[in-house]
Amino acid sequence: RGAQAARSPSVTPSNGHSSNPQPPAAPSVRMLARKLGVDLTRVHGSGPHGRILLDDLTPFLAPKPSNGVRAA
Amino acid sequence: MPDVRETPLLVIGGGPGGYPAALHAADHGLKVTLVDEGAKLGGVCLNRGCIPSKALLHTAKIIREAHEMAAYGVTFGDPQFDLAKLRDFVQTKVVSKLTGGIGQLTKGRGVDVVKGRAVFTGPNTVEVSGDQPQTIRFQNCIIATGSLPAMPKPWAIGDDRVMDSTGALLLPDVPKKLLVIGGGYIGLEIGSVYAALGSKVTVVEALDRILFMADKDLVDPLERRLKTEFEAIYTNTKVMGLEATKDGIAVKLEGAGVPASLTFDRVLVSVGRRPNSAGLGLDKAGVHVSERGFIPIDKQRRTNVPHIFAIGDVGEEPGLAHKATAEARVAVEAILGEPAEWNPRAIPAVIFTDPEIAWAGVTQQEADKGNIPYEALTFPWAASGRAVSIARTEGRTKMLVDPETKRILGVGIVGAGAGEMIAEGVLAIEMGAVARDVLESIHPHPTLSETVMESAELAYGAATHVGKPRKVAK
Amino acid sequence: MPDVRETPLLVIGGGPGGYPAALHAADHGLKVTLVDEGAKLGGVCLNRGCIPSKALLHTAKIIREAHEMAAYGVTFGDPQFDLAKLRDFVQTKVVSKLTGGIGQLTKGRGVDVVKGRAVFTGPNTVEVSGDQPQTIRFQNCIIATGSLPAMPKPWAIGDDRVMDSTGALLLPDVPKKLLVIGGGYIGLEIGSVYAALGSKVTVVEALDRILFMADKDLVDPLERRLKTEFEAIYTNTKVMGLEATKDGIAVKLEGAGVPASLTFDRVLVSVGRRPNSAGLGLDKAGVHVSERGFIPIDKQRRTNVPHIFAIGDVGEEPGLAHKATAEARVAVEAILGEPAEWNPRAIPAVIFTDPEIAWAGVTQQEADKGNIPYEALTFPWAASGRAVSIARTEGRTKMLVDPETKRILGVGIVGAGAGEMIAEGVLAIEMGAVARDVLESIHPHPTLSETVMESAELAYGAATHVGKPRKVAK
Ligand SMILES: Cc1cc2nc3c(=O)[nH]c(=O)nc-3n(C[C@H](O)[C@H](O)[C@H](O)COP(=O)(O)OP(=O)(O)OC[C@H]3O[C@@H](n4cnc5c(N)ncnc54)[C@H](O)[C@@H]3O)c2cc1C
Ligand SMILES: Cc1cc2nc3c(=O)[nH]c(=O)nc-3n(C[C@H](O)[C@H](O)[C@H](O)COP(=O)(O)OP(=O)(O)OC[C@H]3O[C@@H](n4cnc5c(N)ncnc54)[C@H](O)[C@@H]3O)c2cc1C
Repeated sequence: RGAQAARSPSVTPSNGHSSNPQPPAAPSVRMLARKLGVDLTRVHGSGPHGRILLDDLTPFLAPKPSNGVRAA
Repeated sequence: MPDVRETPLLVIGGGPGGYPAALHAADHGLKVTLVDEGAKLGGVCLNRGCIPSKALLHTAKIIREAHEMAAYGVTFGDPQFDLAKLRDFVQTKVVSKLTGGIGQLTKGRGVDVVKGRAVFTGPNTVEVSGDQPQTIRFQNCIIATGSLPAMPKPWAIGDDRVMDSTGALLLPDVPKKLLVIGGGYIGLEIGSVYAALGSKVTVVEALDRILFMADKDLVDPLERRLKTEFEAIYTNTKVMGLEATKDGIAVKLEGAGVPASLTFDRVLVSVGRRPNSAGLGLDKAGVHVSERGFIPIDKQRRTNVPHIFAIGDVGEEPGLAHKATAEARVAVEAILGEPAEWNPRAIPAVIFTDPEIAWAGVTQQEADKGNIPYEALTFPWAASGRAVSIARTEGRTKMLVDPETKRILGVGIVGAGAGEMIAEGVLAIEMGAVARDVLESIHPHPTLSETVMESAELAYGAATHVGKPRKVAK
Repeated sequence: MPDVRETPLLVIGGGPGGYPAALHAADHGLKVTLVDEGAKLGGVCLNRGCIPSKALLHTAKIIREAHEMAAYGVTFGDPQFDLAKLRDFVQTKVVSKLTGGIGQLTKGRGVDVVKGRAVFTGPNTVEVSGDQPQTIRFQNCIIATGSLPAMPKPWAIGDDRVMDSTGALLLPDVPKKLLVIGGGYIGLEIGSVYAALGSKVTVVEALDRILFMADKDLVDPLERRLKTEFEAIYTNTKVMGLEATKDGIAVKLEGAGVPASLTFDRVLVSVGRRPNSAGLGLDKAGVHVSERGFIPIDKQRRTNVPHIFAIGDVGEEPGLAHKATAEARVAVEAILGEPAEWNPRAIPAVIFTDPEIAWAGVTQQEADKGNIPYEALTFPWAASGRAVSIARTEGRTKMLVDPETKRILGVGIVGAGAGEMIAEGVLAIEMGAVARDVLESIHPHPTLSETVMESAELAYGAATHVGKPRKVAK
């Protein structure tokens, strides 16, 4: 459901940018990133709100020679 | 002359840190030796902590609920207590059943269990004393020796009417008047049990409120209720001395508007716990210890000595059973050479009083202190159909979200069953969920879990059952 | 001559579909008119469904728990019932409080509430009869007229000892012998209430087991318990006729080993509900209706007439309050021109018996039928410290995962509090979580929510508290 056209009329705008140092990624994604030695703060998340999905780590898996489909 | 045993992995301590570490390692094919000096495996948690306290709290809850049913037109006679039977239920049907189960699990997984006290004699050896004296030489070691109740010297007057949590959970009797020193969760939980059994309970807390680590708005509903169940809660109050007399323990107090002296039939000292690291021979192994007795560890739960790890209460705070168990997995995976890392975004905390209080992730007071920007979205349970139908409307569910992205930073709940409900909050935080993820996840009606969904709704303006958005932006 | 009112949005029906639709639309600045023919807003759910049944079930639970405390050494006298007070609690303190609250919410949001029965007279008009007769001309309309208890003709013998759920929830008295026709959740929930109040309850079910839509392994623990609380549960049994006699309702039964005839003081007919679409004038509006009376709708909850929507029980199954509320949001957002879509991956279902049964996502029997590959991971509550300490070890937690990716397809739970626990399962499925996400999310100890974590652990071999992995691959 793509209805995230955030309507948030009465939200007090805050000074800060979203300062969370921990990229939005599920534990399974974080584990795979550790296995692959990937720094998640440098990965672009394709999920809703930039959430990093397992698929986003596919480019970091051992290169499969024939199909170069999924380069980020 | 003691035996010498060789083991790839030695685990010292069989509590919720140690025994899962041993099981987990065994499941991955490691040969493990587990040493514990207790009569039964399970550590503090199973033998004299989480488990007996919760069995008693369950009893207390039903006693209160039965009483409150009068408002619904259902009246019971006053409950009769058979303390011996209650003790037996807790110790035999609950504690021994579970500790026995752990014995079976370790056996089933082929873990060698050694009964005795282990003391390091070098970086790769411990000496075990007790029934099975021996030397154990290990390749890797996980220290999970836990913690002990703090008993400040001046209060250790050698009278068994002055108890720590271990003593109080054995239910020696139901004192007419009980003093609880320390308004932390252990004191309040055990105090609630005795209050339900008929004791007049007084709580003394040195700080200006009970449960200081929890957000005040979450503590308020509990405090209001405890004030009706307890004789008194004295905050900003110091205990200046205990004296054993024929009539009871005479206690000197110091605090504004607080009686200078009171006498109690029993006193529970619950002012914290200290890491169990003394006398372990850590210096012989070369393992550092902090001034307060904690063993410093890294993200893999490794001490300064690379093949020695520490988990549970003896390592870092918070001292919680589930934290110890989760660390066990990290330490074992590190030993197995996997890229394990201790990096939870939410360690839930639960106070099993009635109402319960539970939180996970960032608390509001932490966010305030750390200048973390947030919006606090609070859904009052008075607007929950479920809460109304069980007559428990004092609860509230609070969600802290990032003001920009609406990412969920923390969840706090006070109310009946909060301890089960917080699991959803933990998952949301760990998954990196935004409020919309929770609000669009359909929550069954009528349940209290709907309050989590409706607090998430507030991030986008209004919730179905709250007229005016209650939102605090920071 | 009736008034004519113009409204941008008309909502017909003030149940858990209709009133949230009205509130949600109003929150977004739409002018809304809500018509309901009931005496109080809230629909079936609040007035004669979810809410009164759960208030009574809560009472029943405490009666049972108080009784079971004898095993812990705590005995209460037999409970005394003041039925008038219990009825008053349910109707006044719970139902009226909540329906009154909805009245306030609609007022606070500026929703125009019209009391009366609406019947379509054209594609943009309804005629309202009742105290406030009028014509309403609308631009958009949401039909949320809900459902009615099914009462098969031959059993409608015009004797008020034969009740539907609405009548039974009014607690006319506590019959010595109650027959429940239909082993679905409504019959079992209400039957449990009467059993706790002292009725001898017999259940008759035509199919070969009760609660056929739930996985059998989740129903088993409930069935075992109900068999001790109920007089009898007859499956594969048909009711051949009811007859009013002086001594009660004589019931003819047909089933192997089942008495051919029995007499009961009261009979509850709970054999399902039918969509409330007849007599609505749908033909005048040009809205199609299926043979069974449901209104066909698309992903935006739109009927074949583009500006007329239908949500809740009158649209699609399952007939559940939270499904109706979630659809309300979709329909309103569609009307607001947003890209809304009805596409939940998990609609939780809860049966509020004791133990409760709850599930979300794919059930095992659905996976079997649909040839969906899965692994079923079952964690028995006998291995849960929390379950042991509350003496409720009959529960089990089951997770269905994709064998390849370990993505969570479904979660099913039977046990005390399953209805609250399932929220985590819904979130996990909606977030696309894999088992590792749940297992690495720290669950507080000691809680029943740990069983969800441990079932997830089984996806990777073994769980801490289960010796041999219980895994069914398919
Ligand atoms: C009353 C009470 C209630 C609590 N309730 C909860 C709760 O509800 N939830 C929660 O999460 N936490 C609760 N806790 C805290 C919880 O019990 C601890 O966090 C947990 O037990 C810590 O686990 P651990 O494995 O680190 O050590 P422990 O459980 O302390 O176990 C350490 C074990 O090591 C053994 N040992 C120590 N030194 C040696 C040695 N040299 N040689 C051999 N064996 C040794 C000890 O005998 C012991 O068995 C409670 C605590 C108390 C006191
Ligand atoms: C005993 C019982 C227990 C239940 N327990 C649960 C539970 O625990 N959880 C759960 O999720 N579901 C439960 N349900 C089901 C739940 O009640 C329904 O799914 C839910 O009420 C459907 O909501 P709705 O908005 O579609 O319609 P309804 O709640 O049926 O409301 C329809 C409303 O429309 C009004 N109306 C109808 N026609 C017209 C008209 N022409 N003009 C004006 N007004 C009209 C009616 O007066 C009514 O107020 C239970 C049902 C019963 C009977």
